[in-house]
Amino acid sequence: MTKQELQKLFKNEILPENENPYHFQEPQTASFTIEAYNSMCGDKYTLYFNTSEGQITSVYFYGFGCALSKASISIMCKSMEHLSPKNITALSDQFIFTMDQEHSTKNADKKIQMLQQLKHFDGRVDCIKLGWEAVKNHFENADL
Amino acid sequence: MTKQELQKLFKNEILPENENPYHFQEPQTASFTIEAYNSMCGDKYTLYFNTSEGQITSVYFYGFGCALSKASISIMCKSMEHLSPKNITALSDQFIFTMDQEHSTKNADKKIQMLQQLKHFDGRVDCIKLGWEAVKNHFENADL
Amino acid sequence: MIGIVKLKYSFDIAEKLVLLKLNKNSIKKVRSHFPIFEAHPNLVYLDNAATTQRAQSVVTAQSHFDLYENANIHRGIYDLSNQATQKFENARTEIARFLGSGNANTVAFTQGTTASINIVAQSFLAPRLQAGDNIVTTIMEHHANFIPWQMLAQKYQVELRIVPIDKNGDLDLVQLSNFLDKKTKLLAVSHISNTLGTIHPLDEIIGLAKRKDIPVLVDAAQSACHFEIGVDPLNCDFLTFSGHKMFGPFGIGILQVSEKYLTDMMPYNYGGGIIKDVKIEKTSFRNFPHNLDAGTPNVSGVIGLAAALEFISGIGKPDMQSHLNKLTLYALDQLSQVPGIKIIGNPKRRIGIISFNLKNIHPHDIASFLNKDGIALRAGMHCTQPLLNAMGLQATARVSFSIYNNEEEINKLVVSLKELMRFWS
Amino acid sequence: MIGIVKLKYSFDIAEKLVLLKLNKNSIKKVRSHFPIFEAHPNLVYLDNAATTQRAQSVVTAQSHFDLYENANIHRGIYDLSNQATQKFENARTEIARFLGSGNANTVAFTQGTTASINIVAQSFLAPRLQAGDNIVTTIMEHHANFIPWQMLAQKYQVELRIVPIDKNGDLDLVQLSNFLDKKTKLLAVSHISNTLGTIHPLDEIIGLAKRKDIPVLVDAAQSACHFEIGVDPLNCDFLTFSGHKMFGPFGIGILQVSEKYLTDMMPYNYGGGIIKDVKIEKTSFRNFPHNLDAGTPNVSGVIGLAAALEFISGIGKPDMQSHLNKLTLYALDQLSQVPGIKIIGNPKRRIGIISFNLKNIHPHDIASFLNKDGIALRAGMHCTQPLLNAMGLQATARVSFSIYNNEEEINKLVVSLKELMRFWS
Ligand SMILES: Cc1ncc(COP(=O)(O)O)c(C=O)c1O
Ligand SMILES: Cc1ncc(COP(=O)(O)O)c(C=O)c1O
Repeated sequence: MTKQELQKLFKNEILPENENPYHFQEPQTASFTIEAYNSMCGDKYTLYFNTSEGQITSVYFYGFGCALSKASISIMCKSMEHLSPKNITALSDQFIFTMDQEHSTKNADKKIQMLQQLKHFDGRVDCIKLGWEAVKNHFENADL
Repeated sequence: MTKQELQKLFKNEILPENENPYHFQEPQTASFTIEAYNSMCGDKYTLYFNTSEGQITSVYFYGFGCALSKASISIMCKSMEHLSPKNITALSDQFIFTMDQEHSTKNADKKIQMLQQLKHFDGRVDCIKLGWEAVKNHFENADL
Repeated sequence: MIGIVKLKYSFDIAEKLVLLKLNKNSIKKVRSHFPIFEAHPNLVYLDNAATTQRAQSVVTAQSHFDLYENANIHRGIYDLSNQATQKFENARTEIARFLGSGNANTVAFTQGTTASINIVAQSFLAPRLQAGDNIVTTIMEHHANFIPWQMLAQKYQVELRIVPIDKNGDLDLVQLSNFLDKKTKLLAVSHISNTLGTIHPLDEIIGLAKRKDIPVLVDAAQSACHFEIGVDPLNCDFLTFSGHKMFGPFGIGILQVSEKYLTDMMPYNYGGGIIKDVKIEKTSFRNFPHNLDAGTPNVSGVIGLAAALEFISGIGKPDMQSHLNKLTLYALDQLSQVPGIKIIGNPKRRIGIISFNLKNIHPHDIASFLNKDGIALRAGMHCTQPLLNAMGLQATARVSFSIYNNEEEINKLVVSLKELMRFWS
Repeated sequence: MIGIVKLKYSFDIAEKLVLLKLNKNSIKKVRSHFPIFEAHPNLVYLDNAATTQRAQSVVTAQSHFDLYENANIHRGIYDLSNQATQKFENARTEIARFLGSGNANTVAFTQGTTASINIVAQSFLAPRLQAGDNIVTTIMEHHANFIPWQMLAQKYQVELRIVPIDKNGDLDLVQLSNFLDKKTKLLAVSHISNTLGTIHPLDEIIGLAKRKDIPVLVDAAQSACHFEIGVDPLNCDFLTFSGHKMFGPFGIGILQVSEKYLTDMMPYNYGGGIIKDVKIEKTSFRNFPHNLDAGTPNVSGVIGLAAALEFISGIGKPDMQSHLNKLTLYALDQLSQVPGIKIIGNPKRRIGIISFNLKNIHPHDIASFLNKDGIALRAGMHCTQPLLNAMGLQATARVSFSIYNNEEEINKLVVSLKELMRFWS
């Protein structure tokens, strides 16, 4: 990525998301929470899931981290609402898989697509994956 | 040392001493014994000291090791007979010191002198010092 | 057919020229000894606290040995092995001298600072701990000088006493003094903080411990390069540092032990090279430092480290220190003009390392943007999570200098940071 | 003024040429890849079991990294650090592949075989030992694969069961089988004896242990270079070897752990890089292999090791093995014609290593005399004192071969030994 590309990416995609993150607050109640923590750098978020009749009704998040991790979690939260846990597992699996592999898989969501294109972002892929990995690990280990 | 020098050294000095070592046997009795052991290579000798009225009357040795360690101990045993413990300490101190330092000190005994000239013998200085160090350590730690 | 280009044996000559005397003005031209700047002419390398760059003479010394003089040591009788053994033991003597000591037997080779500290924890401290004892360290330590004590404390039911800092980033010496008592089995403290750059007043600190006859470990990872160190000059008992933070190789470091505690050091790893006698029932071991040499030693690394110390001595620590001092002051001054910057800590004495944050911009984002301008700095917790937690911080951006850095590079840093602030807001 | 000769950055080109493809006939020309033989044209290097020589491509890969690409890893965000991290992790993947595994997370970097074995002893075995358990090893092991178990046995009141050998130098497999029982917590065995060259029948041995679900450690220090190894191909649980015995650098080695026991591996050293979370009260750690990465890793060493494995793969282990086999047979045949020689052991299968004694001449004296003819061999106990004691020997002379040795060198060896016998008698 050139400096111009980096600036464009942040200007158009990351900073807007970062400044107006989706559901960035600590809700009063939650059906369950997930911790997303990167010990290497100190980024730390709590994800708040609300469920009703097996569906995720809303996802909130709150915490501290870089623009990338925040933007990525913001996009993730939005995309996960109204999904079943099974679909969430599939979505996070697919996201992580795409980030780790040479070959890409497409995603209908334009913003997720944008994140996935950053798979070669030097040293920052962990920032982008942070929230998704926490969700993936949670649902993998949960009884669905 | 060239190959010729090595051969000459062994032919004239080491092998004769090695084949006819001085007092190379296990005596029936001894006033005290000293172990000389090099764990790196397995050389192992027992030195047998007999004393009378504070003087060393005889030194015997027995064990297994290379031609150099054996020749060196043979020369040592002979040179230590009829000395006082104090003089033995001085002699072994001086020997080790000479082997370790750049500058030489002379010794009246021709054979000891010969050994001391081997201080740069590649990788074999420990063989030459083996018996002397054992004696040095023993007398240093003993109450004289 | 094998194609091969042979690097000529006349490498020798190159080596001699590379090692040409450094003199009083060396510091100005020192950059030319670091080929990485030739390969990356626009590189502004400000991550020296993580690792310095490698001097040409170090790499040459190592690769020359590897290519033309390589052999295992440990009493080989043939020439190559003998010469390698001599080089290895000469290096030990040289390193002792570098540490102001005439006793090479105080110097053990390890993998680095982390390994050295763990060895002290296991081979010295663990056997003497009893429930009710305490270990004193500080909140400002690198994880390498914190977790080993924490783990011992947990295992042996010993109290870990952690000296706090004031808001400037200076140690609370009153508290430190109060912590030291009859049950204190070790004081472990760094010389220079790798996050704030604080220079701890070791004289005073070590004096407090010595009055109570408490052994002191000094983590000199950040100071060995520019400060006069050693268990004798510092009057401490354990001194640790890493080659790779002083122009030397990765994978090699030093543990120096004071003569007082030499015989208290037990083996760490078990294997060849540390043995007096192996019987089926029982093994007996050699003395320190040889009882730490289990396994084939990193001969080439030791030779590289010796070359690094020679390089440092050639330039001279006083010159290096004053260069770093000048750079640090200049950087503090210039950085303070960046809008929205917060420089972390304001210790009484500091050198070479500055942590900062920019308003609303996470350190990782700073690092990504500065990388595009060729500026290498570090973002994160710098292996000092207790310190950051205590200061209410999650991460910082950190610049750290070495002798090849200059004011022009600091200017570039400031320009980049200002541009980033403009871009972000 | 500083004088300096710069090694040009076009080093790059040299590197590419050096790495030119090796092909089927490579073994014949392999010597040209080892510059030491150019520097010492008369050198007959027969101490390969102690350490092999370094391949040009290995030294080039390392020094290239040190000079032009050096950076610390651990999540640096700037380009140099990123590239170093990638090289480091790619090396892990390559090494896993070399070991027949697709799972890079089975591979930890250590200082060498000795360190790897000590890590298994402390980080895996110690926490599971209870009084009354036993550990099985053999009398033929290198001290590195003997003393760690002996020390554990003493500390935890556990029985150390030592498999004996027959007069040929083969393991007593009946005894081995009898030793393995429900209380056996580990079987530790080497692949090839570094003193006798015995190739142990690992298939059979590991089969015996696996039937009783006993974890097996294989010390592959002497086999990793020429044999197909890995926890998967061998069906063992711990596999250890050293870079320096396979054309790679000192100071780097491997511990591979089977997937079954990955989560049982505890940290060894404590420090940076292995941390999940550090609180004042408690620290939590990452998983294997990262929980062994305390401290700055030896990135350059890892890169050198990867280059060594690439070199080996380029030549091909089958060719290497058959070359060594031929040499070994030739040497056994030729040596037997030296008057007064006694070749130690006559195992069913052997390769690459021959110990012998000459009548009335101590091994050290042999080594001194052969050194004058340019022949480098080792004399002593080879860190296998239990084995030598069991065979009633104090020391042996040992020759050990690698791919660059040839029959002409063995002829020289025999001529020198015969001359020595004549001289001595
Ligand atoms: C069979 C065997 N095991 C272990 C070792 C120890 O290896 P290192 O010294 O590289 O740790 C060696 C080599 O000395 C060996 O030959
Ligand atoms: C103060 C301090 N202590 C210890 C260490 C650990 O050194 P290493 O990673 O070389 O073992 C470092 C560097 O990372 C450091 O800065």
